Order: sequence, then C-alpha cells, then structure tokens
Amino acid sequence: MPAVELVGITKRFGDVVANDGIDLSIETGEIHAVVGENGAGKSTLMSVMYGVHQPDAGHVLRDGVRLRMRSPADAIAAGLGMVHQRLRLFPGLTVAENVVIGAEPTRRGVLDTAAASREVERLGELYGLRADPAARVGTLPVGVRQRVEILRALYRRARVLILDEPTAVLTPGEAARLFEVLRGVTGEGVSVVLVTHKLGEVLAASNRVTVLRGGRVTGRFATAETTAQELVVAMIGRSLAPRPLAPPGERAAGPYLLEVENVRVRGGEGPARVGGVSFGVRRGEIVGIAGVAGSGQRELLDVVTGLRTPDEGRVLLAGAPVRRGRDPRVAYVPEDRPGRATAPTMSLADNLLMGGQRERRFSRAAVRERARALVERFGVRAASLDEPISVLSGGNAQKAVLARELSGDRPLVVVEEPTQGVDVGAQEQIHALLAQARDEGRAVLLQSSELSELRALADRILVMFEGAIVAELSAEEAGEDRLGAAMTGAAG
Amino acid sequence: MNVVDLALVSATLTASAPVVFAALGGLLCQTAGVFNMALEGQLLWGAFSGVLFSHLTGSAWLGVVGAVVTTAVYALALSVPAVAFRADPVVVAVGVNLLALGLTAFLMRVLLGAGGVYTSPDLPGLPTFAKLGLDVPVLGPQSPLVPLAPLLVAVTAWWLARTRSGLRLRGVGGHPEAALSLGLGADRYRHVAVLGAGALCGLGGAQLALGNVTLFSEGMSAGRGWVAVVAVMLGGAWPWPVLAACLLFGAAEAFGFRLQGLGLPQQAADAAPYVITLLALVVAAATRGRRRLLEAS
Amino acid sequence: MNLTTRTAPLLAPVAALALTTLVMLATGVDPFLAYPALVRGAVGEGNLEYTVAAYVPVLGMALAFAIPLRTGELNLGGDGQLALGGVAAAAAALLVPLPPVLAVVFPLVVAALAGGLLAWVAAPLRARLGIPVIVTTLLLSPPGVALASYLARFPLAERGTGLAQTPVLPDASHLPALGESGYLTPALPVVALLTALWLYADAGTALGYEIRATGANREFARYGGVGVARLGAVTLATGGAVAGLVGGLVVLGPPYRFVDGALVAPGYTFTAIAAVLLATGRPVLVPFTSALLTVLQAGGQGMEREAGVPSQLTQIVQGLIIVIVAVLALARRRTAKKRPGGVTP
Amino acid sequence: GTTTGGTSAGAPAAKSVILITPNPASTNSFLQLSVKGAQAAAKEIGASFKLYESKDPAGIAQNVDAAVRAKPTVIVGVSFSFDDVFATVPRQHPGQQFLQIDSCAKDPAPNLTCVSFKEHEAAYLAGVEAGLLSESGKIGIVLPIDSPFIHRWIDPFFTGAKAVNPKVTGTPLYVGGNTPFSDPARAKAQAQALAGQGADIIAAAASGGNQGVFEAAAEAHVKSFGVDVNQCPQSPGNVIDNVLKHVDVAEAAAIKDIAAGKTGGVKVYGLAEGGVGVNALGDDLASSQCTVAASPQVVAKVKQARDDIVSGKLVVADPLAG
Ligand SMILES: Nc1ncnc2c1ncn2[C@@H]1O[C@H](COP(=O)(O)OP(=O)(O)OP(=O)(O)O)[C@@H](O)[C@H]1O
Ligand SMILES: Nc1ncnc2c1ncn2[C@@H]1O[C@H](COP(=O)(O)OP(=O)(O)OP(=O)(O)O)[C@@H](O)[C@H]1O
Ligand SMILES: [Mg+2]
Ligand SMILES: [Mg+2]
Repeated sequence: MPAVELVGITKRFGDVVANDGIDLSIETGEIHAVVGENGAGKSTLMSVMYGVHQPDAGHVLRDGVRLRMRSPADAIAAGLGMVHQRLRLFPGLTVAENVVIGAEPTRRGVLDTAAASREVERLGELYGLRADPAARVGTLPVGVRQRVEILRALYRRARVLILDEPTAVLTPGEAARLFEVLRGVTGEGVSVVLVTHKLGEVLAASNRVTVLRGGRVTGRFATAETTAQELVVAMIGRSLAPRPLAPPGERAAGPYLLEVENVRVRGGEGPARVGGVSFGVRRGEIVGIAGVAGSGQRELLDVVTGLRTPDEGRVLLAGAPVRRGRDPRVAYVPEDRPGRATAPTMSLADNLLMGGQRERRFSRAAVRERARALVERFGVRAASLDEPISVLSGGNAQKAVLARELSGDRPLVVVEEPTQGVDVGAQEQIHALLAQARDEGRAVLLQSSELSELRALADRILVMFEGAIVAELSAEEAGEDRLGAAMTGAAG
Repeated sequence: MNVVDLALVSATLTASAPVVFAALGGLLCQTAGVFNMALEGQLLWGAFSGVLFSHLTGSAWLGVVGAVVTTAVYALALSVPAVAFRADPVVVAVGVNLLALGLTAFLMRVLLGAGGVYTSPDLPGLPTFAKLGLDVPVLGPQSPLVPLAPLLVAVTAWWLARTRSGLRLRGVGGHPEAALSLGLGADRYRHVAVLGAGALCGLGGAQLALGNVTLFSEGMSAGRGWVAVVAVMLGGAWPWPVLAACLLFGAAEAFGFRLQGLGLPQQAADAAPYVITLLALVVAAATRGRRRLLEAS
Repeated sequence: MNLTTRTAPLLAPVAALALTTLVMLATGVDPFLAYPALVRGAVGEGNLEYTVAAYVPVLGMALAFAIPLRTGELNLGGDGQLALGGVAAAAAALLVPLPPVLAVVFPLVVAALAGGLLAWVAAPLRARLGIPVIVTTLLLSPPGVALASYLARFPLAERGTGLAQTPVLPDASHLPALGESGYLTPALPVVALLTALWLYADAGTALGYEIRATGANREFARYGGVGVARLGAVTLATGGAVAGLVGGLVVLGPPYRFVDGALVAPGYTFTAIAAVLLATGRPVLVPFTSALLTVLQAGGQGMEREAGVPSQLTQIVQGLIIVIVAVLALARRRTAKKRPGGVTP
Repeated sequence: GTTTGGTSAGAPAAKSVILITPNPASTNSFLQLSVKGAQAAAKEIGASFKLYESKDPAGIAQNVDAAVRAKPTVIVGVSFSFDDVFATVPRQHPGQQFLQIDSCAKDPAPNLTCVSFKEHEAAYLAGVEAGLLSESGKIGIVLPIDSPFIHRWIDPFFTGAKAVNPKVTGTPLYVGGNTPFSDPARAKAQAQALAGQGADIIAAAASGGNQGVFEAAAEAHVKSFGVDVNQCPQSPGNVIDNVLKHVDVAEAAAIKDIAAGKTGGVKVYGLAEGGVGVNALGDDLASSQCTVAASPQVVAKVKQARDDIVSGKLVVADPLAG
C-alpha cells in the first residue's frame, strides 16, 4: 500500500487550472521526484497534499485512509512534513524554538527549553543533521536553515517528507549533504517527495519520477529506466537542441573591459568579506564565479556593479571608475528577484522600465511601447503589461529581468544565478541570451552555484573561497571535481 | 525650588501609567505582526467607557471592567478589517482613531448629557493607596492600576519568553506563512493580540480617567496613544525597553513641568518630552545599529 | 475584486452614511433633519465660500502627506510644519517690508522653507540611522507647534491684546480677495496648481516613476540607480514645504495674522491624511476625497448650527468611511508587497 | 449645540438673539455662563435664541456671516477672538446690532456694543485671600497656556497676595500640550508639581482642566480657588473662593439695552459695577460651600480691599494695559 496517494486532484485559481485530475502515489521509503515546467502545477499539488490548499476535486489517502484536510495541522497529524523552497522558519527564534514550535515540550506549563535542545541534538545525531540548538536562525546560512526545516518535520514524526525545490538555493556541497540525509531517512522508512528543476538530481537520487505539464501528468517513470531526454520531452513536449554554447577556439583577446584591483570589503556581519581581490574581464568573454555561499561573491558583485563602495581598491570599467550607486554601463541581473530585481507590485511595463526611465522623454505611451518591444523580442509570456509582475511565472519574470538588462548596449553584463527556480525550457533560452551577449562583444560576469551552468557557459571560472580568488580555471580544466575541491578551499 | 525629588518620581509614574498600558498593547500587536497605530483612539475609548461605566454602576472598579471589556470590543474595529480582511492596518487605524474621537464626544452628549467635560462629585474614581491605608511616598497618591502597569510588563516579558503561547505569538509575528505551514493559524494569534491591546488600552484609559483624574473630557487621550506607538518602536518591541521608553517620556514630561516653574516658557516644557525622546531614539539607533530599528518598525 | 477596488471610494461613503444613520436613529437624531442641514451647512448660501476656503488647507495638507507617501514614508508631522510655516510667513511679512507682490511671495517662500526644513530632518535620520520617518515626524511636530507658539507669544506678539497672536500683517502682504468676504484668495489656485503639478509629475515624469518605484520596493529602486535616500529627502522636504506654504497662505489670508493654535486646531493634518488614504493609492482621487471630507467637516458645523446635531457625528462618518475603504481596497493590497509593520506577509 | 426658544425662521419682526462662541462652550465655564446670560435675556425680551459654536478663527468668521444672514435682533460674540471680525463686519452691516463680550474691537462701530470686565480686580481680591491664608508662603496657579490674556488672572492674584503678605512667592504653571484648555490630567499633574514644591494654595484657572487642579489639591490637603462661577461645590471643603465674572448679568443687561434701542459704547464692569467679584463678597457666602466663609477676618479684609478699589484708593494694574 502506498504511503500517500493523491486521487484525481483538481485545483483551480480563478480561470487557471493549476492541477487537472492528477493521480500520484508515493511508496513507503521511496524518493519520488516531481518535475515539470514553471507553472506546471507542482507546488500547487504539494500544497494540496500538505493541506495548504483544499482541492476542488479529488482527495488524499494516507495508508489507504482518506484524510480530512482543512489545514496543514491535519497533514502534520497524519505524519506529513513539508520543506518549502522559500523556507518557512522564524528568523528571530532559535533553532530549538523553530523545531519545537507548535508541539513544544513543557514542564508544568512552562516551556522546557532544555528538553527542546536535547531533542534537536538527538535527531541531529540520528540523521546527520547537525545544528546548534541555541543559534538564532536568522544568522544561519541557508543550508543549515534547511536542515532545521527537515529537523522540524522529523521532530513531528513525519513519515512523508515533501521538499519543494530544496536545492535551488543550496551550493553543490550542501545539496550533496542533503541527498545523503534524504537517503538516510528513506532508510528509516520515510518517504520523500522531491520537486526539482534539476534533472541531474532526479536521475541520481530518485526512485521514481512523475512529470507534470499544464496541470496534468504527462509521464511516470522508474528512474532507472529513463533518461534526461525522455523526461524533457515529457516536460516541454520536445527535446532540447544540443547546443554548442562555448565555441572553442575563439578566445577573447585584447584589453580588459572590467578591471577589479585589490578590492577589499569589510562586512557588517563578519570579518573581511572580500579580501584583496583582483581580476579582469574582456569584451567577448564570459567569466564565471563559483564558490560556496558566503565566500564573498555577493559582496564582490555589489562592488562591481557600483551598488557598494569598497573599503579598499577600485573597479575600472573601460578605464574609468564605476559610478557609485549604479553604473549605467552595467547590465545587472540580481539573484533576488522579488527583493531586488523587480518591484513585485508594479506592473510588468514599469518593471521593464527601470534604468531606462531617463533615457528618453517620459510618457506613458513610451513606457508601454518599450515594454511591448522587449516582451516581444525576448519572448516573455505575459497576459498583460499592466498586471503586477508578481503574477508571472518564475521563468518569465527572469526573462523579463534579462530583457530589461540586456536591451540597450551596456558593455558589462553581471548575472547572478540566472536560472534559479527556472524550468529547463527557460534555462535554455536564458543561456542562449547570455551567449548572445558575449557574441555581441560584451563582457559577461556570471555567478552561479550551478556548476554545470558555469562549465557550459564560462570561458574562465574564478573560484572564490573565504573572500579570496583561490583558483582560476579554464573551461577545459573545470571538471566538477577540481571545481568542487577549489570551492572548499583545497588548492585547485 | 528642587528640580528632582520624590514628587517628580511620583509624577513620572502618574504620567506614564496610561502610556505603559497602551504601549504594552502596541507591543503585543507588533510581536504578532500587526502595526497598531490605533492606540490613541482606543485609549480615548477606554477613558470614556471607564467613566461611563463608573457613572452607570456607581463603582470605579466596575468602570475599569467596563473599560477593559468594551475597549477590547472596540478593538474589533481594527482586528476584523486588518487581520481577517487583510486591510492595511495603518489606514484602518486612522479611521479607528477618528471614529473614537467622534463617538466619545457624541455619546458623551447623548448618554452623559454633557459636552466638553463630564465630571461630577458623584462619579466614583479609583482609590489611591493612601486611601487604602498605605500612605507611603511615591506610591501613596497612586491608584492600584499604576503599579499594575509595570507588573503587566514583567508578566508579558515572562510570558513571551517562557510559555507555549508566547513563543507562538513571537513566531506568528515573525513569519506568518511559516506559522501557517505548521498549522498555527496566524490570524487567531493576531486577533487575540489586537483585542488584548484593546483591553490594555481600556486599562490605560480607565487609569487616565478614573485614576489620574476622575472625569472625562473630550479628546482626553491628548496624544498619549501616539507616545505609546513611539515607545514601542523606541523599545524595539521588547517589554523592558518599551517600559523604559514610556518612563523616559513620562519623566521628561514631569521634568518639563518643573522647568516651567523655573521660568522656562511653557512652550519649552511642551516640546521637552518630544525632543528628549527623539534624542534618546537617535542615541539608541546610533548605538544599536539601524537594522534592528527598521525590523522593529 | 477589481470592481470593488474601483468603486471603494464611492461605496465606502454610502456604507458609512448608512451606518451613521443607524447611529442617529439609535440616539434619537432625525436623519431627515440632520442630512439636509449637513448639505446646507457645506454648500448652502454663504457657506460654500467657507467650504472652499477650508478646502485649500485640506488639499494642501493632503499633498504634504501624499508626496512622501509615494516613496513609502508616512509624514505625520503636518501640524508642526504647518504652524512653523505660518509663523515664518508672519515673521517675514512683519520684519521685512517689501513692495506689493514681493510682500506676498517672499513670506510664502520663507514659509515653505520653514516647513520643508522641519520635515527634511526626518530624511537623514531615516537614511543614516534607520529611524522610521513616521516616528521622527510625529516627534518633531509638537516642538514645531511649540516653537511657533513661542514666537507668536513673545518675539512677534502683538502688544495690548489678549490672544497670543502677531499684529496684523502689512497691507501689501494680504492675499487679495477673490470673492466678497475675502475668504476666497489666490490660495485656492495656488494649491490647485500644486496638485496638478504633482499629479503630472507622478504619472508623467521619470522622477514620478522613480518615486513610485522607491515606494514599491526600495531595494529595487536602489538597484536601478535611483538615489533612494536623496529622493526620500526631496519628497519629505517637498511635503513639508507644501505644509509650510499652506500655513503661509492661511496666515496671509483673513484675519491676516498668525493666531496661536488657529492653524492646528481645525485638525487639517489628520483630515488630509484620511483623504489621502481614502484615495487608496490613486493620486487623481486625492482632490475628490479631500473635497468630500471638507464638505463633511464644514457641513458638520452647519448641521450643528441649524439642526442642533452634534458636529462630532461627521467625525463618526469619516472614521467609518476610512475603515470601510480599507476593507474594500484589500484586493489591491493582496498582491502588495510587505510594508513596514503591515500584516501582509 | 443647543437650541431653545423655537425656530428662528419667522417674520422679520420676531426678535432673536444669536450667540457665537470662539470655542465649544461645553469645555469652558465662562462660555457656559455667557450662554446662560444670553438665554435669560432672550427669554425676557421674548426673543428666540441660537448658539453657534466655533472651533477656529475661520469658523468664527463663518458663524458671524451665517448670523448676519439670519438678521437677528443682536449678534453676540464672546471674547477677544472676535476683535478682528467685529472690527469690519459691523461696518459692512450698519443695520445689524452687534455685542461683544469681554473685549472690544478697535474703534468700535456705532452698531457694536462692548461689555468688558476688570477681572483683574477680582483676581486681586482672591490674591488677598490667598496671601492671608497661606501658611507656607508659597502659592501657585495653574493655567491653560501662557498667553497675555491669561495673565489677567496671574499677575493681580500674586500682587494681591504680596500686598497682605510680602513674603509670599507665586508660581504659575501652564497645562500646555495638545489640548491645553481641556486636559485635566495634565492640569492635575501641574497642580501636584506645585503641591510638591510646598505650595499650600493652588488656584485653578485652567478652564476645562480645573477639576484636575481641585483633585490634586484635595489629595495634597491644600486649598484651591475656582474661576468664573462658584466652583466650590465641585470639590467641597477644598476651594477657598472663586474669581467671579458675572458675565450673565452684564450680558443680559446689555442685550436688553440693545433691544430697547440703547446701542453702542463700551461698558466696563469692575468691582464698582458688581460685574466681577469673589464669593466672599456675596450674600450667599454661607451656602456657597467656599471655605473662606470660615475665616471672617479674611472676609473683612477682602471687603476692605474691595472698598479701596471701588473708591479709587487702590488701583489694580491691568496686565493687558501695560
Ligand atoms: N495562489 C495562486 N493564485 C492564483 N494562481 C496560482 C496560485 N498559485 C499558483 N497559481 C497558478 O497555478 C499554476 C501552477 O502553479 P504552481 O505554483 O503549482 O507551478 P509550479 O509547477 O510549482 O511552478 P514553478 O516551477 O515555477 O514553481 C500557475 O499558472 C500559477 O500561476
Ligand atoms: N495571486 C496569484 N495570482 C497569480 N499567480 C500567482 C499568484 N500567486 C502566485 N502566483 C504564481 O504562482 C507561481 C507559484 O507561486 P507560489 O507562491 O505558489 O510559489 P511556489 O511555487 O510555491 O514557491 P517556489 O516558486 O518558491 O517553489 C508563481 O509563478 C507565481 O507567480
Ligand atoms: Mg513551484
Ligand atoms: Mg516555484
């Protein structure tokens, strides 16, 4: 008997049918991957399973028994646990408080903090999920935070663990550790439902795969018997063209467009975040930046784009220092889409304008005209230019940001995590756009935690560790093993 | 003339007590993630209903009970739109404050038959400790609600830190979606926090109208609710610092009165508490770092 | 949902009036007596002029609140800015005798500077120390009012009168009358012009776009190269300057002097805030919501005069309108980003 | 607002009186008294009565305009706040009679009658009582704001006290804040501050805040003074006396005069005219609940001082004149 069974789930949001009669069964102790394009209905399905959404039709069976799901409380009671992509932790509370909240141990009515800490340590020991119970969650790196979420589910004796895009924000090392943990818990008889856009993970870690498209199931596979191509076809209805992204031989030459000289940034939260970094990027090349989270890439890129003033050193663009605030010669695609790259409540047209508002005489018509042109040229799928950008799917929002930044002829392109949370189809288009920018003779600086992305796109990869560049690898040299070693500080 | 003496301490406590109650309410709401800017109106309603029920029942303590209950009910005017309907709490608060101003003045005319000020020798006020037989300095001239204010601060501090519901309230305020995914309905906690703030403002209003004085006058909250809003921010929504902020304001006000006696113009005394509070805020912000303050807002 | 959003500013007054009628009936007030008196009090013979005159400070103070609000900052210090502007205008007119026209323009400029300066103080405190503008402006308002009061009471005081007020300003500084009673002055076209300018700047200029973007997502605007701190300072100072200017315009109108408390007593600041919030984020509605609330307030006095119904009833109506609008406008805020202290996650 | 005496709309011949206050009358015992006087006069001359309450200067002007349109027998404006309006409007409407209480516009038009009071004379008498009754030699007074008009109570009060007891020191404290004329809580705090500094007499001239002063006085076991009307019953046993201003009497007389065609001019009511006074001088002292009744020697001294003032032997300086 399956541990969980979803039967005929249909869920509508207004006119959108997010889930359309979906059946899904999860066996005890298996890792079951759910894949599909942006907006295919994966998160909705998980939310239904976890009681966040009530389905318009269909129901959920747990060990063969039909569940009454009015809220996540019912799901938790039935032994389900969920790890959301945007982590649902309380930043102001400690690890122990975060784990036990909602099911707190008490002694004579008073919180038993000691018991909570003991429990966190015991579970951590058992599943290899170490975290300091007394640490405030807001101060922890994202990988550790995710562990806290898993701990929380396990503390509640979850037998079915739902993870929505858990690796999207993890470094490769953190992701590897996560899969170790997942294999550990399945060994204990826990079932795992894994939503992801990374087919590599699916093939490496899962037992079975269900593919969604447009709210329906378009494929069910045993992982051992399928291939990436087969999955892609089920997901997007065609296969991806094999693409030579970095045509070898044509090495960019000439002077550096971007020169970073001995840049030092002392962080507010820790010691020096960037300690004396120098490098350059030429026109016509893509330089990758790799490194585990917190190695200083974020701060370095803030300096390069002019958003942050370095404590020491300087950044030159075409021989002139980058302007403070934001240099208009830099196209910049930040990682944080709702926080920095877009204003979620503003319309798509207004979002597409930012940076170009002073280029021409401002008028409403001109703003819309510009937006329409960009949407067409970059293939952004949107129902209306006037709706808030927040209604766009992740992939489309990302394409809109790229459209805005790559339009015009800014010579330097700085991109962070361009394909995070973006489906494979959109990933392909985004990669093509970056390659095109390079071919137009721009200098591209690409930061990504997706090593495959770096290896496919970058001419050179700079590896950062603890605020310094510890290795520079050419595209040929950059194997996963060498990159991985350099990122952990082992000489590369 | 002495500028600092025990009477000043006493005056500080008197001036602060209503503000402390209101600020404690604001703190609860802030912790639960609702920005409560309606303290001014609720304090006013608390003062009015305290006098009304004291008048109707002939007992000041029943007046306090009436104030606590009806101000909690009045807080529904904030909690239903802002929590249940997700309306902007700032907008709702502006309406709630105006409504309180109009309602109390209107009902005062209609129910108490007085405009402007309602006072009567028959209106029972809260007893002072002196009247209860405890004629000591500082506390003697105060009503029992005055020491209750810091006591409630202590209870709140303990409750937030050490109890199940306190922990959950902190969680709910910090990240409502997270609470939801644990099956902890954020709304329930928020409603309770807003209504609790109402009850506290009822206490504060009752202390103002039946403790500090024994009468109701139109608009008698006179900005004390706004001071409470500031105190919540100045104290970073932590119980003890919020209490300290309220006391600072009360002391500045009492001290301003003294300065008047020394010949400073009345306008300087009027401005003093605000200027001193702002300076304290600047110093606190400069030392604490800007991040925390913005978070607290 | 969209329909409700669009009609919220219309629907809310209707619902609020219905609720108020209930209050009237419950307390034995005859609505058929009260409402006609309310309307006559606002627009009846001779009253319209005063209602229009009261519209000037309400609309002006609405701008003072709305301009910084577009960058996401709440300016609650209107009273201080207004009073300081008023007394500054009086001081300028009394101390610096100038030929006609200049004698009006110079005090107004000084008034705008005074109000703008007081509001501006909040900007660096926000940018450098992270002290919320709402707190700073709130705290700076009473000292502003106190300073104005002090100046009117001592250095600028008129001798031999009972009130804390300045002497009557020189004739050259009087705003000319546009109507019979002198209460209609060029202040109305001035404020109307400012409103039109603001509406144009907000919707039709790059600056307006940058201001809106800052309000929608500060970090986004910063990323886009907008100087958010500078913009915050500019909008705050502009809002304060408008408030100061309003103070100046009132003082240069009848009775042509600064009377302590006269600017603050009518509560223009909070009426204006209510009007702006009533417009639920659509600037073009601000002139209309301001008019609605002015009419209610002016009408309230007439209602009290004529029908003996306490004018506080109109405060009840206003309070109810705002609460109801907040609920009806929730559809817009569903998708809105988290605002400081807001409940939207 | 209150309306009595039927509707105002009627034949133009019907008499009517419209009283305009600068602030809501309810917060202010002085204004309430002026309402009482106008009501009484209207009744006596068979006129209808209407009360227009203003909230700010623009409201005053608006109310005056509305009143002019109603064409009553007389339009009464109370206080200094009407100085500006009554300097112009009566000239524009020469057919309309105006009456200003407690102040007078500059160069009053012939159709403007003024009634003003020498309350400083009464305040002086209260000061005499305070000077005689104070044991600590420290007296205080709580007032709404520091405006020149308010000094009509302060300065003569202290002068009177010093006249009988040179060692007396007097301290004025102002309520201030957001609502200075009706903030009993702040008024009480001010009175407590004075009591804390050893003042054993704290006069209340804080308008709507007076009750707070009386409460503080009662709690501190010190004595107080009231203003305008007999406020002794508001806090029995704690109020020595009151600085009375018989606005109602003076106003009613003026209204009747105007109705009878005796218009224009400034009528000043001092101790001599019986327009101001203290309860100690009244016939009903015994029933007034004022504690000065228990000190006949003080009453005698007050009577002496009154006589000196009336006879011109003693001149109390008007703080506003200086
Ligand atoms: N709360 C909601 N209200 C309205 N529409 C929604 C809501 N949640 C999801 N949708 C819509 O339902 C569809 C499915 O969304 P869902 O989040 O399930 O996709 P997904 O497969 O998780 O996408 P992604 O890969 O981007 O996470 C989309 O069209 C989305 O716009
Ligand atoms: N109210 C809404 N109306 C229309 N579309 C929405 C709405 N809310 C969310 N969406 C869309 O639904 C999709 C999924 O949004 P949701 O908030 O469910 O994120 P999620 O997929 O659960 O989280 P994540 O993307 O982090 O996995 C996004 O493409 C988003 O744009
Ligand atoms: Mg999803
Ligand atoms: Mg997603």
